Amino acid sequence: MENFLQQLLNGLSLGGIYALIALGYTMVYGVLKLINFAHGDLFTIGAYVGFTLLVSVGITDSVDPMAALIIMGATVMLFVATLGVGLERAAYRPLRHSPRLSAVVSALGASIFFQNAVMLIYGARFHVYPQGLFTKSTLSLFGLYLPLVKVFVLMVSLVVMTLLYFFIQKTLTGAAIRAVAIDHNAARLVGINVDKVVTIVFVVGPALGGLAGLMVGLLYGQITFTMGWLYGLKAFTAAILGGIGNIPGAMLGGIILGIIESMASAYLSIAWKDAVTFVVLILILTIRPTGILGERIAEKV
Amino acid sequence: MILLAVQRITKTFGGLVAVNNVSFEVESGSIVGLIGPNGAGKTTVFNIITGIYRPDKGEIVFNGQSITLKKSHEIVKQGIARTFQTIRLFSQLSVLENVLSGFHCRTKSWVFGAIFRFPWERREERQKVEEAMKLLHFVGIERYYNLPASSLSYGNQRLLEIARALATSPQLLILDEPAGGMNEKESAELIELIRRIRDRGITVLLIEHDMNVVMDICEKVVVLEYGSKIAEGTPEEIKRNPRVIEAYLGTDGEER
Amino acid sequence: MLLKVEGLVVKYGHIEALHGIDLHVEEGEVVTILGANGAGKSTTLLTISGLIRPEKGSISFNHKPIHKLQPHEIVRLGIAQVPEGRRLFGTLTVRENLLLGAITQKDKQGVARMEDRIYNLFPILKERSSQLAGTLSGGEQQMLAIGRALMSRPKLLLLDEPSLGLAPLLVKSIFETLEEINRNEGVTVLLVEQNARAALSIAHRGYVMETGRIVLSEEAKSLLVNPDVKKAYLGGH
Amino acid sequence: MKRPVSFNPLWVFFIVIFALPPLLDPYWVDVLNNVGLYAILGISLNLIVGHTGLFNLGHAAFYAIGAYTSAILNTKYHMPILSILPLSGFTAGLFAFMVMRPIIHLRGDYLCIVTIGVGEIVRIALVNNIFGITGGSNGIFGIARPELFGYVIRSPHQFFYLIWIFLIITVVVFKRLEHSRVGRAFNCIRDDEIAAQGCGINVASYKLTAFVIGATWAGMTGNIFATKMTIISPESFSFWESVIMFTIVILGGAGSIEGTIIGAFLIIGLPEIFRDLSSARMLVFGLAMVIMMILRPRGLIPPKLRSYNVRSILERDYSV
Amino acid sequence: NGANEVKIGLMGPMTGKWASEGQEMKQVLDLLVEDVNAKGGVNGMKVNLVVEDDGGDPRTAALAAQKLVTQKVIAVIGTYGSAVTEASQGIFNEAKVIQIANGSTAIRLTEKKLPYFFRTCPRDDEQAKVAVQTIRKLGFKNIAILHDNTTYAKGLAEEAKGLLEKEAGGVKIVFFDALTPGEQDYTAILTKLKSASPDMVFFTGYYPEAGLLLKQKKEMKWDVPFIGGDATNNPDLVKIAGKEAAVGFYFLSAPLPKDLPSGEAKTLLEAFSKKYGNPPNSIYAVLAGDGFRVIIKAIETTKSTDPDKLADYLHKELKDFPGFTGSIAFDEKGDRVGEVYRVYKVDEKGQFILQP
Ligand SMILES: Nc1ncnc2c1ncn2[C@@H]1O[C@H](COP(=O)(O)OP(=O)(O)OP(=O)(O)O)[C@@H](O)[C@H]1O
Ligand SMILES: Nc1ncnc2c1ncn2[C@@H]1O[C@H](COP(=O)(O)OP(=O)(O)OP(=O)(O)O)[C@@H](O)[C@H]1O
Ligand SMILES: [Mg+2]
Ligand SMILES: [Mg+2]
Repeated sequence: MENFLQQLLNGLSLGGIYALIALGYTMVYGVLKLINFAHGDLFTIGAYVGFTLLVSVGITDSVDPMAALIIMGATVMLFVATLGVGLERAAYRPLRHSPRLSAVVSALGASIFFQNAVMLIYGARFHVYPQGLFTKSTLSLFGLYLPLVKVFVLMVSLVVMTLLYFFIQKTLTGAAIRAVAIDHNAARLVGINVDKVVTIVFVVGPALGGLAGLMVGLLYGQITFTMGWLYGLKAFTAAILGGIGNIPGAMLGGIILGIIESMASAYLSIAWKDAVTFVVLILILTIRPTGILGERIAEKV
Repeated sequence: MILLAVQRITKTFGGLVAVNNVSFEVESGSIVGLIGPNGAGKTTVFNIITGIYRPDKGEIVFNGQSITLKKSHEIVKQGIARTFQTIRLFSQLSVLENVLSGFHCRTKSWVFGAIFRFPWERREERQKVEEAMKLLHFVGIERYYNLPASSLSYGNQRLLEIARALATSPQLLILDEPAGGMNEKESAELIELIRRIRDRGITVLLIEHDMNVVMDICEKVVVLEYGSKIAEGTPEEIKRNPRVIEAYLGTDGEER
Repeated sequence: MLLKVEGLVVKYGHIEALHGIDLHVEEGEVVTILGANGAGKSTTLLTISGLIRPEKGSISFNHKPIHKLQPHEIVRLGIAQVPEGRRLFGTLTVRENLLLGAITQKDKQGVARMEDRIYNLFPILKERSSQLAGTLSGGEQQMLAIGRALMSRPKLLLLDEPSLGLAPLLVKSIFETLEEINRNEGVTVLLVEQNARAALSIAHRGYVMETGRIVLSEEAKSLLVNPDVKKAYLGGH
Repeated sequence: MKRPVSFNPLWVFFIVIFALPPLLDPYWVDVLNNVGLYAILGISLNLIVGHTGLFNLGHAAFYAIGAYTSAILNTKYHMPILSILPLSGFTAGLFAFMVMRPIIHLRGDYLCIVTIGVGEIVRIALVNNIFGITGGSNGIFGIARPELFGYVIRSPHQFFYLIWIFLIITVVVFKRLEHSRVGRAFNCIRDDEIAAQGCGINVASYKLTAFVIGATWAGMTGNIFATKMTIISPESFSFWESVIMFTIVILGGAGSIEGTIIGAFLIIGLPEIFRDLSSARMLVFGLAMVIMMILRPRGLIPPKLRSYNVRSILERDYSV
Repeated sequence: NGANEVKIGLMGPMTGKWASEGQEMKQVLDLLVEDVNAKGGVNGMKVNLVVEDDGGDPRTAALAAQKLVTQKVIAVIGTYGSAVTEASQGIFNEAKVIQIANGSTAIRLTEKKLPYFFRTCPRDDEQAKVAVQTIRKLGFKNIAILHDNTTYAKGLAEEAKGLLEKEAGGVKIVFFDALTPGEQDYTAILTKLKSASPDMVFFTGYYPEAGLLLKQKKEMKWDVPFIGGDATNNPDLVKIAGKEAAVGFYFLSAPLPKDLPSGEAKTLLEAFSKKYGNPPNSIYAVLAGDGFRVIIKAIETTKSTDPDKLADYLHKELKDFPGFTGSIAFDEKGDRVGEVYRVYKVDEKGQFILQP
C-alpha cells in the first residue's frame, strides 16, 4: 500500500511536468493545428537559459533565492517567448496557407536547428545546475517522500492551467484565440488581427515550455541539448491523451501519463514501461477516439 | 411500386430530436421533394437513408429490403446515390477522375490487377473512361474533364457531383439542395436536367428551398417541421396547406 | 462617395478572376451585384475587405485608399462583411460571436448598446445568447452573421448571398431586415445575391457581372425590366 | 488509354544514375545506395501519407519487422537471404494488418500518435529481446550477403545495382497502383472520406490496404537493408527513422513518386555533402529543411493531375 | 604531398547523443597529432588526421567508414559505441584498414577474429569479472542489477549476473531490469528497487543516469551502496549527483590519467588542460589517444604503412608499450592484454579515489 501511494506520488509529480509542457503544446496546436515539434527544444532552451543565469551570471549571489527564482522565471519566459515568436515568423507563418504536413516538416527542421544550436553554443556535455539552492526540503508524510519542489511544480502546473483556462474561455482575447482556431479568414473578416493572436499564442506556449525547462533544471539538476526530444514526445502524447487542443485535457493527459509510467514501472516492467504506456494510450483512443476530454466531432454532413 | 420506404425513423443528437417518427414512401420512377424550415431535419433524414447516421428507431426499406444497418458504402452498391448540401468533391482529382471514382462500386479491379495490368482490367478501365465522358456530356461539363475539380465554378461543381452520383448507377438519386446558390435561369436548367435523369429511369428524392424547382418537378412533396412530418401531398395540396404556409412558405410563398 | 473601386484586377495563382472592375457606392444606398456563378462577385467583396490582395487597381473608402490595409484595419474604418456561407464561429456561443464582431470597438458601453440593438432587431438571438452558434438553425445563423457584422457599427455592410440555403419565409424576413437596417440605422449596403428578384426589390442601384467584368450598371427598377437581365437571371418565371 | 508510363522523364534520370557508379568511389556509391533504400521506403510511405492522407510517423516499425524476419530466418535457419524477401514483406504486411485494424478509424493527429506508439512498441520489444530471438539491443549480426546466380554481392558498387533495380521495380509497381481504381480510391479517401463512402468505397478497408501495401514494401526493403549492413539493431529503427521517411515524402511532394526520390536525395544526400561542416552539419541541415519547405510549400515536385487521353472519345457524338 | 604524409582516420560521434565523447576524442587526437608533427612527423612523414562523424548511429557509421576508406587512411581510431563499431568493422576489414576502437567493449567485436581490428579498451567480460570480485570482497549478499538496455550496459549486466549465479556463495540477485536512458525522473524505479531490499545496487549504465539515480536516492533518504560500471567514470557524475549524494559510490574503470604513474599521462593531462582549459572528462578520449600512439609506434618501428605488417607487429611484437592508461599489448584477437580495471570510490570532496 505504501509502495502504491509512493508510486502514485511519483507519477503525479512527473505528470505535473508533462502537463506543463503539454499545455504549451496544446495551446499552439489549438490555434494553428500544428504539431510544433520544436516545442521540446524551446523547453531545452529554457533549461539552458536558466543554467546561464545561475552559473554564468550567478544570480543567486546577489539576490535571495526567492527573488532569484522569480527573476529567473521571468527572464526565461521572456527569452523563450521571444524565440517562439521569431520561430513562428520565420518558419511557420510563411506556411500558414500551405498543406498542414508541410508545416510539420518545417517544425521538425526547426527542432533539429535549435537542438544543434544549443549543442554548438553550450557544447555537447551535460550541464549541471548548482545543487541545493531550492531543493532542500522534502515532505515526509507517513513514510512517503515528496520533495517540496515537486509539489511546487505541480502547483505551478495547476495554476497555469487554471489561468489559461480562464484566459481562453472567459476573456474576449480568449474568444478571439478560439475564433482564429475555428476559421482564420472569418476571424479576419470580423476585424481580428490574426497575426497578433498567433503572436500571443506563440508568446504563451513557448513561455510555458521554457518555464517547464527551468523547472526540470531546478528539479533534476542535469540538462543536455537532446533532452527536449523525449519530453516533447511525452508532452505530445499527453496532449493527445487528454484531447488535443483542450487545455484541461492537456493537464489531465500529463498527469495520467505520469501515473501510467510510474505504475507500469512499479507493477510491470521498467524496461517495458514506455511500451506499456503506448498500449494504454492506444486502448484509451480506441474507446475514446478524440482523447479523454476531446470533443467528439461528429462531422455534420 | 414502392422503391423506398422510410418507416417511423427517429434520430436524436444529445437532447435534440432532429428527426421524430418520420415515415414516407417514394414511388419508383417519381420525383419527390422534401421541404421544411431550416433545421427541420431534412438533411438528417438523407443521412440516415444513406447510412451516414444510424437511426435511433425505425427502419429504411429499399426495394423491399431493409438497409437500416448497412454501411454507407454498401448502400451505394444497393443503388442509392446522393449529393451533399455543402459540395463534397475530390478536390485534388480531375473532373474526369471524380466521375471515375463514382464507378468504384461497379468495378472490380484490385491491387494485383492494378500492378499486373491484365487485359480485362485495361478493358474495364477504358470502358469506364468512356462512360465517364458520356456522363460529363450528359450534365454538360465534358469540356472541363482535365481540370482539377476545385477549379470549377460553384454551379459546375454541383453538376459534377450529380455526374459522380450517376456513375454509381443508382436506382434512387438523392439531391440535397441542388439549386442552392443558383440563379433562376440556372435553376431552370437544373430542372431540365433532373427531368432527363428521371427519364433514364432513375427515381429522384430532393431537398430544396427554391419553391420554383419543387413545385415545378415534384410529383409528391413531404414537409418536415421540427423533425416531424407535418404534411405530404402533391405540390398543389402543399401550396394550399395552411400549416405549411405558416411554418414554411409564408403568405406570398408562390412569389419566391 | 463612400466606396470607390477602380480598375480592380485580381488573380488566383495564374488565373485572372477579375479583369478590371469599376464600381462605386454612395452613402445611404443599397447597391446589389448580380451575376452568374463564378462571375467574381465574392472575389470582389473579399478584395474590398482586404482578404485578397488586388493585382492592380484601387479601392477607396471615404476618399482614403484601403487596398493596402489589413482586413482588421478595414473593419476598423467601418466596412463589415457577412461572408458567403456565414462563416460563424460554430463552437462559440451566440454572444461570443456578437462580441467578437465588436472586437475593433474600444468603447465598452457602445458595444453593450449595440448588443441590445441587435437583440431588438433579432429577438431570437437574445433567447439563444448562450447557445453554440453551430447548433442554430440556418435562418438563425444568418441573423447572427448579420448581427455579428453590425456589431462593428459599420458604415458599409457587404453581404454575400445572405439568402443561400434559407427557407422562403426566412429569405423574406432577411430582406425586410436589410431594408430596415438601411432605412433606420443609415447603414450603406452592398449586396451580392443570386436571388435577383428579391435583391432588386430592395436595392436602389445594381451592377451585373459576367466572368470578371461589370457589364451593366443601372437603377434597380430598370434592371428589373431589362430584357437581358430577365433572360439571364430571372428565368422564365 | 492513359499516357504510357515510359514517357516519364524519370526514366532518363534512371539511365543517368545507372551510368554513374563506375565513375564514383565506393563512398559516394554507398551514399547512392542509402538514397536508393530511402527512396524505396519513401515511396512505400508515400502511398500511406501522400496518397491516402494518413499521418504515419511509425513506418520504421514495418521496416524493422521485415529486417528482423530476414535476419532471424537467415542466421537461424540459413535460408538464402534474398529468398526471404517475399516472406519479410508478408510478415510486415501481416503485422500492419493486425495492429492497424482496430485503430484505423482514428483521425489525423490521433492516428499519428498511435503510429508513433506502434513504432516505439516494436522498438522496445526488439530492445527487450522479445521471444528471445531479436538479440536485444545487440541486434543480430552475421547476416549473409545476398547471392544472385552464384554471384555474391558484397561491395557498394554491386549493391548499387541490387538496390536501384529494386527501386525501379518499386516505381513501376507504385506508378501502376497510382493509376488504377485502387489508387483513385486512396486519393478519394484523402480528399473526402464521406464522399468516398458515397462512391461505394469501403474507407476502413482501403485505409488498411494502403497500410498493408506500404508495410509490405517497407518490410522487403528491410530485407535488403539487413543484408547490406549484415548487422541490424533496434537503433536503426528508431522514431527518428520514421521521421526521416516522413520528411522525405513531404519535402519531395506528398503524393508524388518523382518528388519522393528527390526527397531521398536531399534528406540522405545533403547531410553527406555538409559533412565538412563537421559538428555544425545538422544545424545547417535543420535550417535547410525549413527553408526548402518555405520555398516549396507543396514539396519539390508536387503531384501532377493524372491525365487521360480521351481525344478519340471527345470527337464522337453522344446523343444519348 | 601523398608520399610525404600519412593519413590516420578518426571516426567518432561528433553529433548526436554521444557528441561530447566524439568531440573530446578529437581534442585529444588533435593535440597528439600536433605533437607528432612538431617533432618532425613519423618516419619523416607528416600525420594528417581525417575526422569523420558517425553520429553515434550504425548507418551513418557505415558511410563514414566508406568515406575514410576512399580517403586512403591507413588506420582508423574509433569508435565509441559497440553497435556503431560493428557497422564499420566489415568495411575496414575488407579494405585492409587497421581499426583501433577506443570505447567499444562488446565481447563479440573481437570474437570474429578480424585481422585488422584492435581495441584499447577492455572487454565487458573482464569488467564483469572485476565487478564480481569487488562485490564478493565487499561482502554483499542481495544484489540488484540495473542496466539501461544499451548493448554495452546490458552485456555487462548479463555477464555479471551469470558469474554471480554460477559462483553460488550465497549471493542472490533480487532485482534485474532496465531503465530508459535520457529520462530524468527515476523515482519510480528507485521506489521499486527499494521494495526489493537489496544491500547493493550494481548499475551498469552511463554516468548521466547514474548521477540522477544517486541524487534521487539521496533525496528519498535511501541508504544503499551503488556500484557502477566504467561508463559511470566521468567527473560530471559528481556534479549531477551532488557531492553529498555521490560520496561512497564505487565504480570500475580503467585507471584515470591522474592515477597513472607514467609521465606520458601527466604530460597529456597538462597539455590538454593548457589547450582546452580543463582536463579530459572521458577515459575513452584518452583511450583513443592510446590507440593513436600505438599505431604511430607501429609505423615507426616497422618503417612501413603496409597494413599486414602493421597488424602483424601489433599482434605479436608490441609489448609493454607505455600507454596513458597503462602498458599496452594485444592478443591474437586484437584485444588488449592485461588487467586494466581498477576500483574507484568517490570521497567527500567528490574526488575519485583509487581503491587498493
Ligand atoms: N451531427 C450533428 N450533431 C448535432 N446536431 C446535429 C447534427 N446534425 C444535425 N444536427 C441538428 O439536427 C437538426 C436538423 O438538422 P438538418 O441538417 O437535418 O436540418 P435541415 O432540415 O437539413 O436544415 P437546412 O435546411 O438548414 O439544411 C439541426 O438542429 C441540426 O443542428
Ligand atoms: N480560392 C480560389 N482559388 C482559385 N480560383 C478561385 C478561388 N476562388 C474563386 N476562384 C475562381 O474565381 C472566379 C470567381 O469566383 P467567385 O467565387 O468570386 O465567383 P462568384 O461570382 O462569387 O460565384 P458564386 O455565385 O458561385 O458564389 C471563379 O472562376 C472561381 O473558380
Ligand atoms: Mg440541410
Ligand atoms: Mg460567391
